Amino acid sequence: FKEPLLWEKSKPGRCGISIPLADVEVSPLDPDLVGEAPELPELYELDVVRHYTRLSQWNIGIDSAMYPLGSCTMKYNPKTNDVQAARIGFAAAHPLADPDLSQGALELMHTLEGFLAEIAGMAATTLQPAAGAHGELTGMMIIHAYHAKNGRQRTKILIPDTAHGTNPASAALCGYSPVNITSSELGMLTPKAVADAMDEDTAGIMITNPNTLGLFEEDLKEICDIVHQKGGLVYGDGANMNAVLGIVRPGDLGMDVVHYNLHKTFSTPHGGGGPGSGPISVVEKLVPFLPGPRIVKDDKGFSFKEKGPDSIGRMLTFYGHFGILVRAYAYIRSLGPDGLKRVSQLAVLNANYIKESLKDTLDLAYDRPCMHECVFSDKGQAPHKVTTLDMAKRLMDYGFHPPTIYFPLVVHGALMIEPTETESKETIDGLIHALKAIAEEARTNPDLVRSAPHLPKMQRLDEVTAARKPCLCG
Amino acid sequence: FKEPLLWEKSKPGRCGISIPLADVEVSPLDPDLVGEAPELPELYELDVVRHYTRLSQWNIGIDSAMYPLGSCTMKYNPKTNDVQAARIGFAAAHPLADPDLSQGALELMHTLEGFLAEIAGMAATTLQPAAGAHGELTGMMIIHAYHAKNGRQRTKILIPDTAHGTNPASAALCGYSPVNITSSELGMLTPKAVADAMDEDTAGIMITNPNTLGLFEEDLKEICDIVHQKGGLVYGDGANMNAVLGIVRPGDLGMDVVHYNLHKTFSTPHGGGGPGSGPISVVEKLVPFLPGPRIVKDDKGFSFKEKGPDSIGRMLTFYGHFGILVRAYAYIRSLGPDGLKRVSQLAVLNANYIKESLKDTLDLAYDRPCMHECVFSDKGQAPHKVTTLDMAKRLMDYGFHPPTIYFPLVVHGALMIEPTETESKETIDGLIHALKAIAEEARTNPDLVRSAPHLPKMQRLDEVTAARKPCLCG
Amino acid sequence: MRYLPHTDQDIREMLSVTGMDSLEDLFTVIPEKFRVREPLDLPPAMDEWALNDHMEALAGSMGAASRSRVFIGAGSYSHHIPSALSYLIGRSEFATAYTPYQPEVSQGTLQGIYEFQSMITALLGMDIATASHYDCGTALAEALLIALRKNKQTRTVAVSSLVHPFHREIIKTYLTPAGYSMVELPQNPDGTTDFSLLDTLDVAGIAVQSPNFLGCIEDLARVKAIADSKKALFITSFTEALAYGLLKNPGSFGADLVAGEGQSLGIPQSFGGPGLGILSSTKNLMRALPGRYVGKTTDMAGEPGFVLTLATREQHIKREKASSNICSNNGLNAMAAGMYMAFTGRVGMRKIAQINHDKAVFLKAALQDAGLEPAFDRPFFNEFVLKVNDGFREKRETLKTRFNMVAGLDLEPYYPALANHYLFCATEVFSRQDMETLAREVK
Amino acid sequence: MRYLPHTDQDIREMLSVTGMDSLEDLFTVIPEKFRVREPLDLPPAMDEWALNDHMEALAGSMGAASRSRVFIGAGSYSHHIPSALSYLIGRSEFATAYTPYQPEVSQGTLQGIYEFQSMITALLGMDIATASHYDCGTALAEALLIALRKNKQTRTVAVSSLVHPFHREIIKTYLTPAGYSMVELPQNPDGTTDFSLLDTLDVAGIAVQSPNFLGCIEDLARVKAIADSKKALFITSFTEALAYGLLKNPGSFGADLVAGEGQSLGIPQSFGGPGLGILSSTKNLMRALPGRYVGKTTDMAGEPGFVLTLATREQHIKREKASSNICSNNGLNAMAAGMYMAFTGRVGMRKIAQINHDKAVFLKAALQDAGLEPAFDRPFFNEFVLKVNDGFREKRETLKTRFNMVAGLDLEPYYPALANHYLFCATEVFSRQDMETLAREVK
Repeated sequence: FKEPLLWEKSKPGRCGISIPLADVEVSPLDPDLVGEAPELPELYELDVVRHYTRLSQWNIGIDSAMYPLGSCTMKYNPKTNDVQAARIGFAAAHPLADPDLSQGALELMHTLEGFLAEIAGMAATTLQPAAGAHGELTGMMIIHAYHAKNGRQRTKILIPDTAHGTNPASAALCGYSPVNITSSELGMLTPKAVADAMDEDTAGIMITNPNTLGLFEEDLKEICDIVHQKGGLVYGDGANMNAVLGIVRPGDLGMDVVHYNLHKTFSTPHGGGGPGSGPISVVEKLVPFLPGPRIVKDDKGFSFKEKGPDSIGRMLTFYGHFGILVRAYAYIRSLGPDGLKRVSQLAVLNANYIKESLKDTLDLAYDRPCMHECVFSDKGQAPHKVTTLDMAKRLMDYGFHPPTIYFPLVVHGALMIEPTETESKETIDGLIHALKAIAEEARTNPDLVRSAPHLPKMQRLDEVTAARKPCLCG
Repeated sequence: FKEPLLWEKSKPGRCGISIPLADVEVSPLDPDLVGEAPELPELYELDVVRHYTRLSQWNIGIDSAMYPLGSCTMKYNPKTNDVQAARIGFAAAHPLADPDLSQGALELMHTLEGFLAEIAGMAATTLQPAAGAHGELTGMMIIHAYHAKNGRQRTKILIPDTAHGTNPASAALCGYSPVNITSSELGMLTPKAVADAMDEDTAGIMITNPNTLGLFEEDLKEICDIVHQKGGLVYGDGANMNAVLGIVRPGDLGMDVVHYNLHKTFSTPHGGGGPGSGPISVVEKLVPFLPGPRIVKDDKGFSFKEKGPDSIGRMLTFYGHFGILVRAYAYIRSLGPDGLKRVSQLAVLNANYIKESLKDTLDLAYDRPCMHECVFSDKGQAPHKVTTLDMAKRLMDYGFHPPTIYFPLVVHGALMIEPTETESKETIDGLIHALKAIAEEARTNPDLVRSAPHLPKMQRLDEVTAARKPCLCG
Repeated sequence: MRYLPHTDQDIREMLSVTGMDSLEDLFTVIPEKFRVREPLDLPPAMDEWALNDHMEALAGSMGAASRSRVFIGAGSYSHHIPSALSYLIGRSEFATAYTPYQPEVSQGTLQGIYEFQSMITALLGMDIATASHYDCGTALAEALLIALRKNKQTRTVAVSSLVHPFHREIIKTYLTPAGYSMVELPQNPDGTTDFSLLDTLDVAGIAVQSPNFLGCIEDLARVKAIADSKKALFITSFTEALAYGLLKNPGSFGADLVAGEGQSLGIPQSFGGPGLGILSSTKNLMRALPGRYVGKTTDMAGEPGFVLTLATREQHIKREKASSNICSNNGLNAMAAGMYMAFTGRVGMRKIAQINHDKAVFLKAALQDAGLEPAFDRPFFNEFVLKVNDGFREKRETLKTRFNMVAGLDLEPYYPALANHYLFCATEVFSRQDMETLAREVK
Repeated sequence: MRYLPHTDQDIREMLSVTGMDSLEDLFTVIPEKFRVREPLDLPPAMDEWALNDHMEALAGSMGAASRSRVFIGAGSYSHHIPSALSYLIGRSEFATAYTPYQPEVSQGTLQGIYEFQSMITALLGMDIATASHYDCGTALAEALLIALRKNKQTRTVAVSSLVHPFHREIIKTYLTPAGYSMVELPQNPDGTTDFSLLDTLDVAGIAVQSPNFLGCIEDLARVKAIADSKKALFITSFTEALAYGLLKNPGSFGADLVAGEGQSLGIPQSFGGPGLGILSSTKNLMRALPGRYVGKTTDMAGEPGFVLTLATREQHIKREKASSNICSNNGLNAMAAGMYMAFTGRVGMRKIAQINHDKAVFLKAALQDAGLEPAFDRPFFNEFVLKVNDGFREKRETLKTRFNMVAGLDLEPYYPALANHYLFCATEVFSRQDMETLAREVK
């Protein structure tokens, strides 16, 4: 059943919130300052409850079905994490309350900074960035500030063709021009390609590792050395850290900055597009450039220390997405070092199992041992005029959220599958079975696939008209 | 998508609960006493979360759609009530903890007893009964004990033909034989019918008011007087109290005992079949017979007092469904006396509006001003071989839960609609529209109605085979 | 009021359809003199925020508000509840649905309860289980009524005096108006039931609780033999469901009927209710059990599905000839218990049960080291009785005020012969440190 | 570990499909010498119950744990959140979904965000709004970057010094590496912005906050006139969204861009984050705004539905030419804010805003009666500055320890000229009695 828009249900005079007791006198403001009451819809409590209950029923979440979006790490979001973040002492805390009233939160964050630095193999962490892309921006600003401090700013940054789109966008915000580095026929960066491009006008390189093909950059250490020799820095996009927790540390490979997506690797919910959290860890020499404030501990306990002279400044109004940090902290405490390593082992096992099970059915972009995800293409279906988009939509009819499609750009018609460690063999076998069936349908009944999805409430939506004649509010 | 049974998803070795730290030595029990581990399914946390998330999606609740089940008072269950019951001080309380650790709960219950007595117009209340039918049983036991105490037990009880099935069942558990009283052509009890049946072997009468036809028993006071004159007592089934809060009080009409369904009138959730709560209020002369313990207040505070010599005994292990009582208390405090009266006014308005709007479409059993519900029949559809059941199932296709059907028994093919006060005019207009459309379909396309429902996941289920070859566990 | 949708205009329009002028007119069928003139004498409405403050004040005055350690079981047990369970059971599709009379839109509740029934039979080793009852006490009373209906040659049942005292009260209350009676079987010195009374007595059923109220595990094989010799139904009950994660189940002893309390299976203690009544039996009693069943069937397209079934036993069909008057039961708690058993599974249930036993053994030893005396020499699960010494009562008060700990339940009100005896309970929620503190302070 | 489904047998079977012998083999592509040999130096795993205890200990040490009254706003406000909202936003279909790239299975998120966008434009009197940003500070920085991109003749923007100090820090941080600069407009004695610097300065945009950091309502009509005269974009921001339940909205003053903080709209304070960045503008800036939009469209059957749209502005298409790098935003909080506005509606929003103002007026008067001096004579919404007297600091400490009350924010760290000035806030959550206590104790 269609759910009407809120204002289609509105009727003047209804109100769905409890109005608090007015126990003081009314003090009218100067009428010149006062506007009309905002034209919000008028509903009563059950209206609103039903509206959002019904809307929720049209969404797929991790709790509803497997959600193998490549590069998004849609793993199970443990309920206990939400319970921890909702504790009144945390949820009702004012960020500017006196430090003696804030010790628990400060201690938690200080400890979490240490955990993330340890996982990265780096010296220090800031929890301030609000999301992965915000972490990238913070990292690039630090690199920018580092070069500025060293007396000569640089103009370029190396970015592989397999990078997330956020990488060049973040670099551009710091005034850097991205230089595209083509990956090899094996799907990886080569030291040669980097050496050819790296010069002393280049601030550094942004590397996603494992990369967006799901492959581990085998020559990473050598590449880092090349960049360092020219005075550059290595930025690590940690979106894919779920593959290597306790297996390998970015710092040990020579990276200088790395960001985390807590809502990917550390199991906090994605919320239909956030809020996320994108802490970054840095090596020793970059610590002075971290944004302020920082959390310090002295004999009076924990407190915020304002930024030092070399700090890039402030990235967010208050110190990070605390509610998300609580969840990530709870997750790390729940798993411990052995559990985190197990997470990566099983995430990689699941991806390799899918890769091996489907490589005879779908065209595998790069047939190598993968990490946490694997990328197929629609090459085999193209003769039947069935595209990756068609297969993705058809997968909905089999009860799965589609994988990431048409990314990375280096694979034509990419179908990027990341199962994560929290999907069981049975569920994965179901996905494999569905994709095999769809490949068969593409051969025998391509119209069925092209007209998918058939089961969701909506058929395919017209995104072209939406963009051509935008209607952004009702 | 079908959701498999739990054990179809089971795999040996999985466990979905966190095992607490074993910080004491293992102490094996005598092996003769120890059995095999119970053969429960083995799942991990996400398995279980997905299983129940999916199951929930196949249910309709009040939050999903209008649920006009007659006699069930499916009103909105305010979320704040659940929050109150979940407060750790309440949810984690042990019922046998010392009274000094239990004052808040005792005070709440003592106050709620007073509220319910005031609403009933009676002297005292026990919160002990676990559900409406349990309240009935408690009430009938009190009547039984009263007659026993007065020296001569009686053998019969008068029960109108419009009564809930629980009434005769409750009476029978006390050894009383129900005597059926036929209601008049107006759908009500007549003083004459009661006077003819009432004698000194009759313990009393069980009256639902408003009755299950949704009609107020206009001669109730006279009927009570007749019963009292013969030494009988009047039991009031309060299932339909939602019609008369603050309008009329059972005690003022001469009733001696009345039970409440807190999960109907006082907005606590029905939970797919309970837990409910069925407090009873009684007039002064019946107070000594109330079950024990009772809550008393003295200078040391509130405490449980064990039962007195005339008490019928104990009805439930601990004192009532406390978690439900908290919700009902919160509801009464949220509405206050004016709000409760408004509830009944609007519940009755909604029912009358439906009755008037549909009486030209469906056959109205009794065309009189109704209280909180109204009863139609399938007389008009019978010529098309469309039954009440068919119409009920078809209503699912229009997005409504069906009304109560084939009850009360005095109306052939009854369709009993109780909108409650929390449904808006628009939603009710939607229901009216749907029933009119179905009546039209019954005329023009009866097969469509007979084969309904078409939209839910399941078609009509085979209840006959289920009962003939019961399969009660997998 | 935010729960009420009616605008003034709605009311006018709707009144006009009904042909009335005012809301008062709706009630003219009620004789004027009986209509309430003054507002009810209830406190005025509170907004949501004032209510929160008021309720937190009440809840905050409870001992449980401050993470207290109540070393008492006696029918209500403190166990961990997974946060995933609390979330799932709170989903409104479960909580705000009615009894699943319309199976096409209620498959969630129905499948969940069917699975609950199945897991209960697995836990207890029985053939069938109902969809739920109010609590163990009422389920046990129903079980005895079944025995009395089955064996009409006697109007008496035998119940162990070590069945929970409140359950025995309920049984008496239920039996009295129906004209039945109950004989209480006394206690052996070792804390188990003395069956010798039955040598000379005919009864329709024999009920014991195991572990019994004193925590002792009864010899169920013996009860079975006696019941068989009397042609009485063998009924057993329990208040601590986790015990059957470890102990041989009642089915393996040949029980005819099992009544139990399911609160330990993921349900908050909530000052005693709502709990979860479990009633389970052998197959041949299927049509004698009261209450609801969910059964498996198929729809018109042949797809498997679930329905309420065997309703012909119930009050809304059979009226006074019904096997019981039960209607609303504790369905949502049965769903929660099903979730709990699904989360724990075979392995988790066994492990948690073992930890309960281990903790209780540790606590008993620690308290004996502190000078309390053992009362009975019988195996127990997680509850046991100790005899206390002089000065214990004062120390118990100190523990309460200084450590938020409640040191056991005084048995004297329930068993006058057991003056100076306390019933203790330990579960997985108590840490070794908690128990050491308790023992240190009672020394 | 209960989150991990793999049994030993699963692992064996899956390894065999991949042709490997052990889990370690999966990582042989990583040069051995870089692989971590020792377990990470992290504390060992905790069970769920130990975690609960540990986290409650941390949370319990916070002032907020004990129903404290923090009379501070300054960008984070204590407001009531309906329990129905908390329930709805916790439904996993919302919380555990990803960005709605696949609209056919994401209509819930999409329609909810579309409604949020619509209600924000209604609240602010603007044409369009994005799906959300991180917080007000980052949204404001993005707004200034838009102005700089639009008006390329200058690389400078003007920002009022009464914009939240942390927001100004963010702006500086964002502008610096891009080679832009910001001029801070000083303060008038009455607590509003002094625009005289602009007489001689060309800027791409002018940003003021209203009510500003000192609580004073700015003269937005004046800002509009100045911005127009400079051909600069008129940008306004706010940290207290409820103010626009009462005040004339920015749209009515002709603002080009509005950046705001939506935390007051049903989002917990949560020690400062996640909040909700709001960015709203006139229609002509639609393609200049960064971040996501939800738009209305139809499906192949002609049914109306919703999709993410205008993505061609975004980083995953445009890469380095994107208007911003924003990807994940604060979607779930936008959904919560949409719910809050749906619950309050036109009437509720106005009433609650008025109550906020009334409480603040009451508190200010009470504190002035207690001897604190007014600092500025400008209208305010729910925040205001007072000059404190000697001994205030000690009384403030006493209030904290004895009454769990925090008496305002010391402004000196932010505005050295305002030593001995404190910023106070009152909202609907504080009772008259709370405020009377506060005033009594600072006297």
